[in-house]
Amino acid sequence: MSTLEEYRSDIENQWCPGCPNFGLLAALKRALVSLDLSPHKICLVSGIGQAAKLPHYLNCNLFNGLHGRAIPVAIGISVANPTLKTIVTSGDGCLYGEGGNHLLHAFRRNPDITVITHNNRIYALTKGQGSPTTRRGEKTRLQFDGVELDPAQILATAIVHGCTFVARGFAGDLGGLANLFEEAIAHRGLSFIDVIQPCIIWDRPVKWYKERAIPVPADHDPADRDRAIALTLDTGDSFAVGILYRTPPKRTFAASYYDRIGNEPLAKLPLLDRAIIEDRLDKMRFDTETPSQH
Amino acid sequence: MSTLEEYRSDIENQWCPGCPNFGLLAALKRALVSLDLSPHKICLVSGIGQAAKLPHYLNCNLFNGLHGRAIPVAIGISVANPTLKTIVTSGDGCLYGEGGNHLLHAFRRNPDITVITHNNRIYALTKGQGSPTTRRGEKTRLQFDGVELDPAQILATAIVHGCTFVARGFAGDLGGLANLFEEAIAHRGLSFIDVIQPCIIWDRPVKWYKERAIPVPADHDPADRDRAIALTLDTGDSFAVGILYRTPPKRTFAASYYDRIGNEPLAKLPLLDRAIIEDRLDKMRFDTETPSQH
Amino acid sequence: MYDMSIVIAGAAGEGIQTIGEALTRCFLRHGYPVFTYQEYESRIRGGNNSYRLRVTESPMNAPRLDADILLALNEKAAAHYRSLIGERGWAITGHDADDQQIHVPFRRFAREAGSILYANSVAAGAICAAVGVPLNLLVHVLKDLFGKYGDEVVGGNTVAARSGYEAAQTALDGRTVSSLPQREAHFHHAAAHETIPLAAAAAGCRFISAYPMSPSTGIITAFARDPELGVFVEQTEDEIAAINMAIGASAAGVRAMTATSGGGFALMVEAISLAGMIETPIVIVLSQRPGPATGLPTRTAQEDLLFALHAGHGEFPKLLLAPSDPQDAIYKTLRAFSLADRYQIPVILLTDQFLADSHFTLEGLVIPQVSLADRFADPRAIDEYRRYQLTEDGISPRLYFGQSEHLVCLDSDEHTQSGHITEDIADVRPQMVEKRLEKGRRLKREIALPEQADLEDAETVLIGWGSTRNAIREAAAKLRKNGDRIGRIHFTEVWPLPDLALPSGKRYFTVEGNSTGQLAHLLRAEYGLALAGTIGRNDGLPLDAATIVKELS
Amino acid sequence: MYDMSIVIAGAAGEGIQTIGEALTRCFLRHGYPVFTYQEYESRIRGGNNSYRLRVTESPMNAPRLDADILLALNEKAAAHYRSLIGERGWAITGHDADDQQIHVPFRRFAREAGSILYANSVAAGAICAAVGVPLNLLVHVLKDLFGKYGDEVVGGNTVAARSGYEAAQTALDGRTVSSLPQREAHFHHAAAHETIPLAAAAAGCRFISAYPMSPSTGIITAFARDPELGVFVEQTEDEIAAINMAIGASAAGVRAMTATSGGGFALMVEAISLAGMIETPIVIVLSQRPGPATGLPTRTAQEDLLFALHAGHGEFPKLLLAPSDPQDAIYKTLRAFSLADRYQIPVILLTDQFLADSHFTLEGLVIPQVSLADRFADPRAIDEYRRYQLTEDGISPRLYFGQSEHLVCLDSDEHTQSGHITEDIADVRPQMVEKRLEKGRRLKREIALPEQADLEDAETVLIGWGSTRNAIREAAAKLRKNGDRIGRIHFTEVWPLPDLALPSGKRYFTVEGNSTGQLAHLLRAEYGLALAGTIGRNDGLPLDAATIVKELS
Ligand SMILES: Cc1ncc(C[n+]2csc(CCOP(=O)(O)OP(=O)(O)O)c2C)c(N)n1
Ligand SMILES: Cc1ncc(C[n+]2csc(CCOP(=O)(O)OP(=O)(O)O)c2C)c(N)n1
Ligand code: SF4
Ligand code: SF4
Ligand SMILES: [Mg+2]
Ligand SMILES: [Mg+2]
Repeated sequence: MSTLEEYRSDIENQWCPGCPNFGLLAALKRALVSLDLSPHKICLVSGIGQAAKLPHYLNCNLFNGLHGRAIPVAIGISVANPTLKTIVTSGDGCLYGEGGNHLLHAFRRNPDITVITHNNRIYALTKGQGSPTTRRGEKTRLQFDGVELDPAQILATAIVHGCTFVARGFAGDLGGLANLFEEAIAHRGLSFIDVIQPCIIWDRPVKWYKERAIPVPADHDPADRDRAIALTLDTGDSFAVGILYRTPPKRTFAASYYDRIGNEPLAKLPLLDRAIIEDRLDKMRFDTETPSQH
Repeated sequence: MSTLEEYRSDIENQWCPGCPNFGLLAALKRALVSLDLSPHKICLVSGIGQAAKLPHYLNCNLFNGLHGRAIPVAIGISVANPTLKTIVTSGDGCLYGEGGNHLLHAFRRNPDITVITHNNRIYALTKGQGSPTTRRGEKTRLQFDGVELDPAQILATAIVHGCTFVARGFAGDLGGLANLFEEAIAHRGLSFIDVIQPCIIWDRPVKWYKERAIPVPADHDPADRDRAIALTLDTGDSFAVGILYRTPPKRTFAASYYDRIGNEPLAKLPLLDRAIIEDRLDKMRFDTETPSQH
Repeated sequence: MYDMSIVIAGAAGEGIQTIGEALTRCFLRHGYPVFTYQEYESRIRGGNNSYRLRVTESPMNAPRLDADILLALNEKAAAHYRSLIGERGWAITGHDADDQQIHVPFRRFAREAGSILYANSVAAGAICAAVGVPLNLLVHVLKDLFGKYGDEVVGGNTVAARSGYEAAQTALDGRTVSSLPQREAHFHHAAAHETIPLAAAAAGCRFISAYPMSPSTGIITAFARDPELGVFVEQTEDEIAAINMAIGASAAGVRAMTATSGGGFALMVEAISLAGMIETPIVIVLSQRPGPATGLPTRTAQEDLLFALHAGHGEFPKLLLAPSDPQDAIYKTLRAFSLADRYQIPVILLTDQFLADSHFTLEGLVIPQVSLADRFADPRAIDEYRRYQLTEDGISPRLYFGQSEHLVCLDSDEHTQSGHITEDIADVRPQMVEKRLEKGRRLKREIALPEQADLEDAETVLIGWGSTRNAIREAAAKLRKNGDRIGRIHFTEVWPLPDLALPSGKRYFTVEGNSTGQLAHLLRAEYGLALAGTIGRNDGLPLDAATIVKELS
Repeated sequence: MYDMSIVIAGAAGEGIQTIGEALTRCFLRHGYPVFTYQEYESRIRGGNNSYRLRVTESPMNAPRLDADILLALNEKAAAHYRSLIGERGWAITGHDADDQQIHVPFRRFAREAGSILYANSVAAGAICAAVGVPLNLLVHVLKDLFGKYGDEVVGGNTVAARSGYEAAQTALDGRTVSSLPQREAHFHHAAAHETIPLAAAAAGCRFISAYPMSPSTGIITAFARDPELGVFVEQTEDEIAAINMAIGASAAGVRAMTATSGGGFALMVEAISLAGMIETPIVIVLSQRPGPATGLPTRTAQEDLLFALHAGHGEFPKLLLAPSDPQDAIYKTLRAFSLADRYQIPVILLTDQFLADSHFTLEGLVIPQVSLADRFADPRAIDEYRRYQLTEDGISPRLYFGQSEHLVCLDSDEHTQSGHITEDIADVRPQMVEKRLEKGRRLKREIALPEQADLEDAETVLIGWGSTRNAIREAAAKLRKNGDRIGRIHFTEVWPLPDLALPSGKRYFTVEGNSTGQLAHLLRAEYGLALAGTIGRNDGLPLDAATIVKELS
């Protein structure tokens, strides 16, 4: 039995007191425990940003890599060791800005990873510039007269790319978020959760979001693509929280490779059969040949 | 009056004889002439690939830059000189693979450019690897057992990001394509056309596509987002050709900057008023101050 | 000689910056040059940050890493920075006092003055008392700073400042740490990342696209904050877009730039090679911080000299400038735009967190007049235009997209004179390689000699580059005072290196904010110079005179 | 000494490769070493491409750029390559003949044999006649190559070959250009980009992620084409993903690699710094081509030595290996994986288009046995695991994600021994910098000395690196024959450079496929070596002995 205690980390937390990131962290731990996963069976992967510090704050394997590059790293890890649960937690700037291309193509690949975006609609660590999800018109510490771009619609992009688990969470709702995480992590293939995580320093207050975080309508059929897309679209004034789109798991990335080599972490594979090497070397060999005369 | 003759280039064409790229080139020239644009009023921007060689084959300003980077270059050009028609022509690998992130965020920016993808579903110049639009299962010179990813859905991604002109063309239909180009280039803001351009070396024959390129249904309302998305989705077996999605032009990128400085190419602006510089220097100046005693 | 080091220490969000700025203004208005340096962690709240003021009689503009006075806003800060005051300094804290500490209850006094928000003014008041800056000067400065928030706020801060001032006076029992008569003076006070945007705007720059990254973010922010500078500002999706967009804008004729730090610069490397190939000017600010990878994002270093120098595949000329202070940063910015245009090449301005965040006191700050004449060829004088026309100096007449009816063709492949892709390796390729390299040779002749001081009698020569100039100068002066025969060479134009004959028979050391001696490597390769060693630093703090002196002893 | 250079020239799509391969097999099976080099344009159909065979008595494995026999498949090719045959050579064409040309109507004979597709066999037959290779050997080889298409195809090709053979014989009037007795021999024939994947698979590499880019694409393709090698292959969306994915896989314990060329490598630079920081092994093949930017995508160069060396912000050790031939490429690949693991660093294997596409004849090709023991620490022997534990040699015990219950923490920020982000600049940062640099110092001691030949009596020494070895060796031998006292030094491990004392009093030249003398720069910086000059090449063709000899005269 995995316990919350196992996941406790004694690394000093660098987040601001009161930040909803703490709620997200707590929900994630709760989900991991609830799934009875031990710390050494999971690997957290992040980029750079406030959000991306999360892996340091729970006891687990972690890869805190470059800004924007969590996704390919996570794919590499999950292919190399499919027995790990590989989970990406990073910021909206990291995953949708610098790393946008990787996420787009990850939807196509469908690796068996969970992607959690701390969407605070801001570049927090670099002190308050607009992020790809900042609302048009919002003033920031770089867009002083307001952002002049439309926000990115990554949830909808996930859906049109056939991602089989697409959800929106709210960091102010620990219980609901923990449930979402649990379902996402248990889901086979890429599961994607954009978590509204208000930044209490650079963004609006949590309360503003709380009032606008509305559960997905009870009658929503998660396989209804058009409705799901409509629910993802960020009008700026209310956010459907819950599982927006879900279809049965499909073939995951690298499946055909594993069909060939068996389901082992690659590091445990023995060296390639020497006969294969020798055979290939022989194919590069040419001896004198005197063809029979005819 | 602009003429086809003006656009004739005497650079040796490096495409394969019979490639539908020639049709695309002819359609583009026809559209430019039909819009009565002179060569020096347009700038063609491309990346690297077979498609990306196009700008050399008509007489125009051109920026043949890096693989994947046509979009930001085109945005820079169009901001710096809004009197030019800036048109991107590049391959599916270039625009959706290496350059995917730029296109995603270009949809958000809505610069006044036209983006034309030569979608041959293959990396042609590097000799036949799968591209982001290669169908699942298709065998290539790198995916010998067939591509194991789902194709990217960039047209749908454009629509969910509110791109106001989204079309699919077919390089085998010169007339139709020329019309699409004409409408796209005339459209204000980002207009996006994915052109099915079969590669007769690495892909299926033109005929295969010709049979499957079906005009958009006559009753399709281009403002109907759900229907448009459904039409974009590449089932691999038939392709809706025509304007899939179109809404009234919205505010273009950099508009508020031009509201401030006037509608001139930036290169023609005079030097900044020296008084502003001196004022800012003065703000950095501190003289001794003896506050009056009170 | 008066030389006072004040360190204001606290957590992020506690407002050490406000205190630092208020005090800085007090000293400046009192007639004394102040050099300020900021050291902070990569977080938004909490941690150990410091704002350091060094007040001297004449401008020193170099850091001292020890403190005469430490103002600690919380207990953690007091403990963390306590060692800075050594045996001679004083600490002012809100907590327990010992022999070396003065106790001033910041928060209590602030609340008494009306709001906990006034605590910083209490602290500022206490420091003024300690260093002998008159209270009414502080009051005046607070009015300057808080006037926009209304009378109540100004009043509250004033009361708070007074109580801090008086409490410190009492605790000090009438002594000040050092008393300071007012002097007549006119100073400019600025950081290089403030002067660079201004100089760029003055140079006709109208376009910056960048992606936020410490310590470069201040540059794009300065443009965005001041729309009157008339510069189009775009935050891009990544650094690759940033530089390609700026290059696009430059190709369309406008002076354009970008700014970033190591990791972001790494992503720009391919496009630097592009600029080299298509011969399109571009100015890139590379603001260094300690690496590798994310490293120490908010600290300083000089670790990217050789990286910047060799950035980009293939061979093409580039210019590397490394300004030494905010005025030099102005000169170098103008030079960057001018030489980028003249040679149609990428130019890299190397700064660092130290230069980004340190405010220097300068006796006058000037931005020379710029001319945009001759940036482009005259299209009317051209018959058939060829963007890469072969010329003696390798520099082709430049036109921009849409300038005239002449068509401009830029190509990242090897290209003909007209800018079209070519496979002619027998003739065109060697000509084009030679053309590009010839520009580099000409450029080399334009490069200024490094600053050379006291070389005649020197036994030991300290060679530095970029932001370390004043620290090395201070160290050399100190050593000279001790009778050591020290000379100095300082490079602010670091590539290409000019022809230079260095006297033999001396012990040469480089002094650099890195561990491997990158300038040393370059001097060996370019001048065949035999070096006695490198004085390096790798902890993320700036090089200071004391450290240099110690390392040399 | 027998030394025959045959150039098969034609447009892309005309099948020069098929002819080249058939002839190569004929010569090998006849007992003669063949060196082949391919030169082609960046297009899919048309243009001027050539496939060059050099047949010698003993393996030379270096290019000759002139031709004894030119086979031109079309008129454009005949005109373009005509100068290669000089006054002594022969051309075989399908068109008009003059004194130096033999006319063989490829297409007509092919049609007569049943299909235009057999034209290449007509051409191959003509060459066999010209060089005295028996027709039945060619017929045998054609059966080898076309057997899989069935009897009809084999038959058609045979008829075609015979008609080409006979026509050439007639035209030559009984003479052959040089007759060639069969010899007993056993050769291996391979290109470095074929041996590298094989060696990587033998070394336990199980993961390659890459993005197509000439001339590196052959490497990922070789893995994909041969699933039995057991390597997971992924074509990524871009090069940034490629290297980060491979680093992720490596962190999860598997030997992983990527391959690219200059522009793609530029995009990987940030992640190279990442690998340096998180101390995770990664092997990167950088296959060079002429730059800058897109440059000449299908040609060869050695322009990226200094770029690769300084790739990445911040300071960290890396290893650069530059193999000289397909066998050396095997050794270097094994060494790359082994040292990447031992020192937990990024390793760059520098190849180029010449090495990628040239097939060498080798008397035996071996892949030594590899051991994967000691790649990781034993988790059972560890109590509390710290990924970056400080040790004397800087190398920390390595575990991978999921290897045991020990948690593995990798961090791109400066980190503690446990792998957690730190702001401790007083102690941890300097320790970690020192730890990383110490690994570099240890690594330096492992580096092999360069190959050194004939240095004792040499007046002039040619220094090269990587793929130019055999051309330089051939040039040196030629010059020695003329009485010149030439020595040679050749580096295939190019960074770090080993301690080396180079005898003074000699004229040192570097010989490099670039224009600026990049190795020369490095030798000056590292050895203080005074150089007499650099023999460079920048037209995208490989360095050949004749050029080197000419440049030295
Ligand atoms: C290549 C690169 N570019 C820029 C940065 C600077 N940077 C660090 S964090 C950050 C933004 C983080 O925003 P987000 O991902 O939304 O995380 P948050 O801090 O908001 O949680 C940026 C731009 C970097 N570290 N690396
Ligand atoms: C950074 C970089 N990576 C890889 C390449 C190699 N490359 C050149 S063209 C090409 C693919 C082109 O495919 P696409 O854009 O679809 O154009 P097509 O040739 O199919 O028209 C690639 C990968 C490159 N030039 N630069
Ligand atoms: S800056 Fe914002 S997102 Fe970051 S920890 Fe503070 S409140 Fe949370
Ligand atoms: S390779 Fe394909 S896309 Fe390229 S020119 Fe040839 S047919 Fe057209
Ligand atoms: Mg964020
Ligand atoms: Mg394509």
